[in-house]
Amino acid sequence: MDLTPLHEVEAPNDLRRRVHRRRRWSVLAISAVLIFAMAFITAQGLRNATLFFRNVDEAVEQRSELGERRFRIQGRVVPSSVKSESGLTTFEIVHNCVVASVLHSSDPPELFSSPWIPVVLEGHWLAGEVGTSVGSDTHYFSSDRMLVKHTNEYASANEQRVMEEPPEDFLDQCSFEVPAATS
Amino acid sequence: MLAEIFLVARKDLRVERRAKIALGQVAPLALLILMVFAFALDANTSLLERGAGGLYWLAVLYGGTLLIQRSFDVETDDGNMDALRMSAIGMPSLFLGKALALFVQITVLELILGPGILLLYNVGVVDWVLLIAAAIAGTVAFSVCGVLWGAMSAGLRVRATLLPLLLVPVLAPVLLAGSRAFETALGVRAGAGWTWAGLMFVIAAVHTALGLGAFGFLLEEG
Amino acid sequence: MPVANSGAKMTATLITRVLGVSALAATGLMAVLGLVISPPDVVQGEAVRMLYIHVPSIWIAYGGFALTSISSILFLRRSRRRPDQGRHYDRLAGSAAEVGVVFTAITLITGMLWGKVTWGTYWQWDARLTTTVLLFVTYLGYLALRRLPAEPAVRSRRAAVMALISFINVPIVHYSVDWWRTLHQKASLSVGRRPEITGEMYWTLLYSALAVTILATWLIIHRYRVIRLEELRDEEGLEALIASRLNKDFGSH
Amino acid sequence: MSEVATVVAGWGITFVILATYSIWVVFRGKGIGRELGIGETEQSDLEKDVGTITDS
Repeated sequence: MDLTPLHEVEAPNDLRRRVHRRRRWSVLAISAVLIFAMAFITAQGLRNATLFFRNVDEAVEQRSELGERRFRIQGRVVPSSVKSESGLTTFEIVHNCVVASVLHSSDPPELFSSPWIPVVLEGHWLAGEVGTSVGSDTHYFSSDRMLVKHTNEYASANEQRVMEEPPEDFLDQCSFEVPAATS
Repeated sequence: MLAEIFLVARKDLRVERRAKIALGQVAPLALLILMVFAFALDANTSLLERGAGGLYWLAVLYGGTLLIQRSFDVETDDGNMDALRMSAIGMPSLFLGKALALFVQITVLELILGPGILLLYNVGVVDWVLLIAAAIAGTVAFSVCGVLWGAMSAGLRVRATLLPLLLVPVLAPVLLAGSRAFETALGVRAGAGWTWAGLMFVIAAVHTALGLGAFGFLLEEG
Repeated sequence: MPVANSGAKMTATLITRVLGVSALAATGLMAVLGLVISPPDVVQGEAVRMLYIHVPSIWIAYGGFALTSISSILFLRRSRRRPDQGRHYDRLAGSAAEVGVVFTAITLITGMLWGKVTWGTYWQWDARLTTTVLLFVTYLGYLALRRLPAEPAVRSRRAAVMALISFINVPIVHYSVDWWRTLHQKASLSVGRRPEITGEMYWTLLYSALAVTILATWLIIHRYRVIRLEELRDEEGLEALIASRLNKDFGSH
Repeated sequence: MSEVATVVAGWGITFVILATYSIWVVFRGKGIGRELGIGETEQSDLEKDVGTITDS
């Protein structure tokens, strides 16, 4: 006499399906975690690999390995250093308390005249004794293409904030004084 | 599952071996493209050397697209799709099997293009390990994306133009990463070659996961 | 008012007319606020007025693509259970994606013009610009896939899968400015960060986002109805064709 | 291009795109509706509405 309840006959199949389903989910979850981890690591690496520009401090540090290769450099324009003469503009840019001299050989965009504006320059290092606001340097940056990198800070022109001052926290940590604009 | 994958891949490769499209037509065409690039850049050696990585992957993209198209034309031509659907082969196996077959075909294409680049563009390899790793990563990404998007446009009347339109935006990051990694391997650019190779593996992994989940939806009929 | 019938004939109903009129009024007010009342920027001058179109447009585009993805998931779930179900979600996905593409195009165009006056260049291959143009092309491909001559059920299912895959790019576009060094500035507003934008400009930006949302909602509803009409037309055309075939066959016998 | 010209061009192009797209959507709906002959009886009634409300 068979006394086994009917629903138990179904059980093994049911159980297998449930186990199967759980295993499928765990496989999905594990692969998702793996993919995210890989993506994260790659993204971290890509940060350095897709260098749209080098900041001034990095460009100065890597000067010997860069040689005369073309690259983009980013820094804020020191207002008092801008001089314009027969199509050539010379000025200094600063980032992380490192200053570099620039000789730029085309018309700068309109916004270039705003004090402490961040710019991205395309060009290369050239040897030459130049004086900067913090001392003398053995190289200057020869650029022929200038992009103004405006920030996501917006302020009404009516407020007349004093923009001749360097942006907050920007030069506080530096050991030198950058002269303010003389406008 | 592994047996099924090999079964599908072997079927595709056998069809291909009989028709000899990959070796007989696509590979010579890709080599021709390498020549035309040289004409376009006026055989400027330094330009060709610097751009060799990018031009290589462009040629792979072009040849690969043709192979992907073919891989699905074979299925849809005589209603093979219905036969595959009826067979007990699971959709994930079908997806991986077709990807494996495409991987083999594109590898053959690259084995012809690679020496072509080295000889015609006069470049030398400084890092063989990176070169081979990047080539494998790129090829995996190409074949996986290829199967996914090939299925997307399979059997449609305008697939010849639709497939590249859908495929190129997806493969653009692969193309970018492959070019950068090759430039490092060929010694024309110092930089994070391994990171770029890693990016291609990530893209391949993401599309494998998507493909395993979505392939069934793409092939379902009506 | 023949409201009940006009819903099918014209694509307007009372609700969409109200919505349409308010969209018109809202965009008008947006133009006044953005072009006249809001102040010029201290650095950028008048060029800052591009902000009020450029930024809300890409928000709407993100929203449209998100709607497309959600509808696509719902469509796939519904149509898996019953093949004739879920058409509603398919139409919603299509109309939202099309509106998203229109607003992505507006973002790109205004961005290029804005870039020319502030950066000094129309285009740079930085991470934000590159990923945005890839997003645009991807969804153009999606729309192309939707328009193909094919069996509607097959086409819709493939389009839904493509919508899901394509959405991966949206967060990449948004966070590209944080993940990589770009010429493009960081996100204008983001959660957990004090907006670095003064009051009048901030409110104008938020208001513009609202106005553009109303407009986009109106557009998506209308586009949805047009897709429905197109489907009706195709079905009717098919029936007419079958009918004429049958007539001919009977005639020849 | 000056700042003002850029702003005018940007806003102008945006409004042209949005207006064109809106009009296209509305008129395509009307066109197909007419083709299908849905709500034919209200035709004249609605045609009058077009002038005043214009489905904006």
